Amino acid sequence: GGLAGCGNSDTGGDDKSSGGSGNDKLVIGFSQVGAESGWRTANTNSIKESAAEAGYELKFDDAQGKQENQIKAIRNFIQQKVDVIAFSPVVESGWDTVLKEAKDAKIPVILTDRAVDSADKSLYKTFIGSDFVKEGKLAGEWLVKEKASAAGPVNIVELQGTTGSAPANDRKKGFAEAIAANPNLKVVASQSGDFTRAGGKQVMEQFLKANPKIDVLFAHNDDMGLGALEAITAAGKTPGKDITIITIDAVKDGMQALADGKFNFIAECSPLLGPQLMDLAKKVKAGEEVPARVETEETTFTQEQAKAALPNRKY
Amino acid sequence: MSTVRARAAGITGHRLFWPLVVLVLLLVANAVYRPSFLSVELKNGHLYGSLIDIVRLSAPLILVALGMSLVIATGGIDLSVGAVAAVAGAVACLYISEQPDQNSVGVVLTAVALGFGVALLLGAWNGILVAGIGIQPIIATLILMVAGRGLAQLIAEGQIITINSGPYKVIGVGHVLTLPFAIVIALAVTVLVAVLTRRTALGMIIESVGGNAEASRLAGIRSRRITFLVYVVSAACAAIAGFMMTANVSSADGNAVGLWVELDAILAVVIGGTALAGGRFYLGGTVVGALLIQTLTTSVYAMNIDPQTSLLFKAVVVIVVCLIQAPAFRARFRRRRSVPVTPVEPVGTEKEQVPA
Amino acid sequence: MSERHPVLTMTAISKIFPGVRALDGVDLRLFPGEVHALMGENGAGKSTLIKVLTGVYGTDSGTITLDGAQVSFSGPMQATAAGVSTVYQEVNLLPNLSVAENIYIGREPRRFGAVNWREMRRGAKDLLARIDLDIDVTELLGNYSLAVQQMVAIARAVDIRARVLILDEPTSSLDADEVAQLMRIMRQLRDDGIAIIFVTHFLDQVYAIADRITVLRNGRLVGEYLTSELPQIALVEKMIGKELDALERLDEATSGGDRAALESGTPLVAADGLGRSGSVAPFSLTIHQGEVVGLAGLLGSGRTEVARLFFGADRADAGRLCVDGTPVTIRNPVAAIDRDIAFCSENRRTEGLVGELSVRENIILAMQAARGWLRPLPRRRQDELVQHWIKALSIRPADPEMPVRNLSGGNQQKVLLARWLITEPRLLILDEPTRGIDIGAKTEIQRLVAQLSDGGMAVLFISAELEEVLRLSHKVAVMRDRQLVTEITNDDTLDAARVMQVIASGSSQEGSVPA
Amino acid sequence: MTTTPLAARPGRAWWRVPPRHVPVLATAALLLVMYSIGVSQYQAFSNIQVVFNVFIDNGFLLVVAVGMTFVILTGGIDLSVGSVVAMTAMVSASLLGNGLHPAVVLVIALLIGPILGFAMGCVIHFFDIQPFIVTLAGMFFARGVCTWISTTSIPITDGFWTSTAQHRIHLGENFVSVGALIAVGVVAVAAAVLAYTRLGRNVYAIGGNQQSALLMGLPVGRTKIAVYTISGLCSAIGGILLSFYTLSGAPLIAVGMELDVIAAVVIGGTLLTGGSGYIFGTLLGVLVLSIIQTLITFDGTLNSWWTKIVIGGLLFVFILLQRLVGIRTK
Ligand SMILES: Nc1ncnc2c1ncn2[C@@H]1O[C@H](COP(=O)(O)OP(=O)(O)OP(=O)(O)O)[C@@H](O)[C@H]1O
Ligand SMILES: Nc1ncnc2c1ncn2[C@@H]1O[C@H](COP(=O)(O)OP(=O)(O)OP(=O)(O)O)[C@@H](O)[C@H]1O
Ligand SMILES: [Mg+2]
Ligand SMILES: [Mg+2]
Repeated sequence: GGLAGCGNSDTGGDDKSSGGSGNDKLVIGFSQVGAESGWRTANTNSIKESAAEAGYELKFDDAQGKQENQIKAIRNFIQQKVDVIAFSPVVESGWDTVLKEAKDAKIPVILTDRAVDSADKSLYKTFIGSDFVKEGKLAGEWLVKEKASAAGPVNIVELQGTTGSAPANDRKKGFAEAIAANPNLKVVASQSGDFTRAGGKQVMEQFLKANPKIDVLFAHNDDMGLGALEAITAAGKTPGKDITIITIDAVKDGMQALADGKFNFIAECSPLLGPQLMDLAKKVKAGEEVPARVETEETTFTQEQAKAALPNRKY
Repeated sequence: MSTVRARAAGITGHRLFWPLVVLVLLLVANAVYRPSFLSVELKNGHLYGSLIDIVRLSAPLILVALGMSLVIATGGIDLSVGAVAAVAGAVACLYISEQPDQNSVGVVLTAVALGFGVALLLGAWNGILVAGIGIQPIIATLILMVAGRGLAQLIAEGQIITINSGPYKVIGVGHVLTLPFAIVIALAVTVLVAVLTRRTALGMIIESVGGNAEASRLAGIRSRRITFLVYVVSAACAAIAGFMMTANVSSADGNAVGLWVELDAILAVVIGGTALAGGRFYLGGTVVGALLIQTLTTSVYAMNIDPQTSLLFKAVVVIVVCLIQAPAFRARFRRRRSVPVTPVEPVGTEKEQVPA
Repeated sequence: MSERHPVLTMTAISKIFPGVRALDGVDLRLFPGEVHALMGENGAGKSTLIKVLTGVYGTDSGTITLDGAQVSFSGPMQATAAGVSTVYQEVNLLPNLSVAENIYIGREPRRFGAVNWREMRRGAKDLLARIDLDIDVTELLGNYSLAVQQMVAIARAVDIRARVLILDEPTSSLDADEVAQLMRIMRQLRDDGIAIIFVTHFLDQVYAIADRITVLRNGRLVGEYLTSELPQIALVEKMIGKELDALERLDEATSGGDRAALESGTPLVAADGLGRSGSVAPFSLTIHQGEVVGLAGLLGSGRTEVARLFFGADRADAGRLCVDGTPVTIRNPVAAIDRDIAFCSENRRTEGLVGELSVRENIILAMQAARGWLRPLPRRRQDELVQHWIKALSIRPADPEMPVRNLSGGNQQKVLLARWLITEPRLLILDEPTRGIDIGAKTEIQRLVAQLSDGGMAVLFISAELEEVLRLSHKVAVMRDRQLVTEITNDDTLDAARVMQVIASGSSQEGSVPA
Repeated sequence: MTTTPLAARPGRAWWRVPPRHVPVLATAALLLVMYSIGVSQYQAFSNIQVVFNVFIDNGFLLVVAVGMTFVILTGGIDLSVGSVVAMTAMVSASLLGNGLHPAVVLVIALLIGPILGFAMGCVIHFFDIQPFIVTLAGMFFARGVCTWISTTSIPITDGFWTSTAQHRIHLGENFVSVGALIAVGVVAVAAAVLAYTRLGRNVYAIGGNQQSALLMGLPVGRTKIAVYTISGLCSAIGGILLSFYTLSGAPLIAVGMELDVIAAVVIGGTLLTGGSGYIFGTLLGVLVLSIIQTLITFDGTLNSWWTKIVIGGLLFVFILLQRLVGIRTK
């Protein structure tokens, strides 16, 4: 078969596992959104490593950013009679049908990274992960505090993620809610930078030309912020001083920028869900009661904290 | 008087006239929204301004579209350019990131050579599939479009490779003689491709293959070799674009580099007047097409059009461009002009008719 | 007689293409139950007039009345619906569909609203049988030779029961037999009261069937004549617009040279058991320097295949080819061109010209290909060559930058010929080179072939017109059933009837033809 | 005198398969081979439900691919399909959210796709603009409408929608969804239209040679407009199926779907230049793509980038074999 050469050698082992729960080795089917960012890859790696450590068999599927693919993958997991299905939904809605099938097949489902909007909460056992709205809020709250003493209006520009994507929607929402506390804070321009460095840079270039006075930049992820840095430098301004920069994620490059004083604040969105997920999977399988919502710790970093955290930052 | 009229007809009849009109209109709209849009100033010896941004940012697209023009001229299509750009950029950045001295020019040159070499291999792969095995171009290049992205991510192991290399950065954001280096590269490659195709017989041969492959074969043209060649050239152009895109942000993101650039490139080529069915190609038109597309993108940012509706805005502009560019459309809105006619030799006035 | 009313009248029709006035105030009257020949040199405007009539092109001025009512068709669909059925000049059928469908598409027999395939196949078979064409109607049309396609197109048009039937050069690629079949059908239709417009460059066909002739020249009407009142010579003079004298003196120019001298020495090209399975049986044929070898045979007998094997357009899988006595492998056209072999293919539209390119580019294409892309032919030299051949073959309009697809059919053929002539080959393979060419240009080309062979060029000459083959060639090879059955030396005693006999019998006792 | 040589056509005596059917048959055979590989590698693969799932999961893709087949057969291309699918789902979701009656929503949703298709067809035909650029504009437009309606996904809670979506039609132990059945129905209808109606035959004719078709008196313009309308209709049906499938409308759903669809059609043996191909081939093409994906999910050991590389690799192997089989029988 074409697959044997590329994967690893234990594909034959599937046959054992498909017998289902009789086996002692826990089989987890995990459908990942994709590998669209370094954050996502760190997330994937964490899950893979934890599964290996725990001695579970992980069936990993990459949906390449498409909900259709995720639904297909879940169906195939059901066919393979995995013990637990976990997935990071691409979007919130539209999971009921397939989750019902999983429920009928008596396979527990764990959501990671973000929730779904099903009315029927019995379709999944638990949710583990970050809250994009909260991240936006954390960023906004810090800004409100920071600029509390500002006399005049504070001009904010926002670099959104991909238009229509969940993190972009939620981070925008959370941030907007938080800064509503101070009427001086005003978002003067908001454009999509598609979560990429190139996008962030390109948009920021135009922001800088169109708006003579920009006080704050809020980027929905580090990468766009890093791209914007270059635009700001090229325009002859000093990032972190002339323009306050707030981002979300806290990947290594972002933390470096923060430590270097180019960023001012990062709200973390931790990708390291692996250990918690394995723990939950085990409990769910054993029929133990688990909390309906397990939130990963959302830390935030200022420049000093970043300096301290940077040396043992892995991703 | 009549010569003025004729000349005006000649200008408005030119293939590039209408795309250029739309381009100018877009710029004017921007200038009205924000008068400083058109201003270009000299900052630290560099030209600075939105217009310069547009040209600089369209440089990668111009490169990709140039290669695409040649591919399309042969009646093919290359969907893999984005992936090839990503792979080339990733290879170069990976190499640089592993060197102790990232600022050495030698290192950067090696990196670029490596990336370029890999891209040529990928181009050759496409060429073999299309010209050698005879797979339909869209599918042949789709294979690499999918797998190439994977390859780019594999190289970086799914992470963004960040580098800190002055010389490499120059490719994306450097300046020569006040001009952004990217513009210079794009210009140089454009001139090179133009010279290669129009000063030699290559252009005509490509058009001939695209126009009628079997007739060309029977005329003694090695159609396959030409077909193979254009895919390699396309990959080479994509590689340079890939270096530019990665150098622009000093990092290689296997996912984002050149994402959907193939569609933009094809659009640029088509706006430029080249038919997708193959045959005649127009490099100048392609460049104008690329500039138009980038202007459109930049306008969205510069005029701060709500991202929610920006796609509708783009759709409208693209529709307008293609409508007013179409002779059939303009013909409906224009009185028929008298056409200069070459005189025919008079025939004797004898007109005979016989009874029924 | 004057109580007859024309079924169709076209008055003062003008049509202007950018830069060309293709029609200028042309009139045409067509009566029911007559065959009306539309005559004129290449580019005179015949096809354009027809396309204006059927609505392919809009007119710039003029009126068309059909049955007394003024009409203006928006396209062939309307024209067909109004009873005007047309076979256009280039075969315009669909190579990707079956023969049966090509005949019936647009008016498929239906049952319960669905296309009735069985009925369609049966109908097509019957219809083709009426014109003596026995082919597999389920096969894709594109797999058949141009001549078969032409016959299918005719069958389609004839079967559409129309009041006006237009045939634009239907006979240019047909053999004598097929022409006879076509004539028979035309007479039948005429007797049924159908009006037929017939375009051809073969004068004898005109005199055999046409009742009336309209002559065009340079887009203008010269006049309308009754065939019976217009002698051939007068017709030709009206077409070309000047007195003719040179035309008939061709024979002297040909078949000159000394046979013995020709055959001495090693042949320039020799096929030795060359063949390709499923295409032509292995054959042997030698061509000497300065020799014109004619290929005779019926439609589909494999003449084109032989030519393609010589040129490497198809790969031979048996036998070998020797050039100058040394065996060579010719796998592709490039290899053949390297050996100074040139091949002017019969289907100019699909295998000859690149429609989008200009006349100039099409003419220099083969020469440029041989030089390689790195050594472009200097523009000055290109213009010289192109100008020379435009003049020599009187290609019109004489605009080298005109896209070749805008040229009239005959002029396109001349461009193709020019492409190969400028490469100065040693062996020139001509597959139907005079297809669709007017008499003036045809004699010009024939003279040219004779001249070239006198100058030492070897020519393999294929033509549906046996007379032409006989007039030009030193030796005639006869094909039958995809086999080369015999070779006949062309001396003064050989005539068309004789060759037909060989073709028909397939026997080679004719080897005893006096040598 | 009869011309016997024309009848003599060697090489087709025992081998009764017409050469033009060979590519499709080769594709079918290769598909079977792939399926057997799956079965031999993974036990659960042999469940019949896996096959049914292919139809359940790819119903909308199949329907859209059917529409695309019409367009490609005429030598055109329709890049707008993915966006029209998303737009249809979005419009349905938002209208249902506003409390409109499902029947009305269904009608509206099924109308907008064909209307857009019709408009694009008209522009392509009357103004003689390349389909690529027109449908690309259509793609931007439809996607723009999606984000304009909402940037967030809209769940569908309507009773009719949810019950149709979750209804399982049992066949023995296994089941198919309503969507899958609709898809199969569309395939059957389309195949019949292509083979047995004048419209269908005209589609092939235009793809063979548009100029010739025009001169033969075929309704070229009407047919061209019709195929884009059909493609729009199929996209609309696909959009409805997708809204059943996901019970929501999301602005970014089906991004890049046009490429999958084109790939499926072309893998199924249809020539991108038009004039040759079958609906059955398209069905096979969709199956090939989905089997490749199923194989990869069943394997479950590939990480993200290897997934892409392996998809590309399998695609390559498949196309190569298909091509080689095709050449051999030529
Ligand atoms: N589409 C076109 N665009 C421009 N010029 C054209 C076009 N079609 C025909 N012409 C020109 O119109 C003139 C008449 O062409 P037409 O095809 O009617 O000639 P014809 O009498 O049929 O000649 P032939 O015997 O060679 O077929 C020619 O000069 C030709 O070049
Ligand atoms: N009976 C037939 N069935 C299928 N294809 C045929 C048949 N006869 C001829 N052909 C095809 O037609 C093409 C040309 O045939 P061929 O070489 O026999 O023509 P020819 O002898 O040059 O005659 P002409 O050119 O006068 O038609 C070939 O590609 C051949 O495959
Ligand atoms: Mg003509
Ligand atoms: Mg022939």
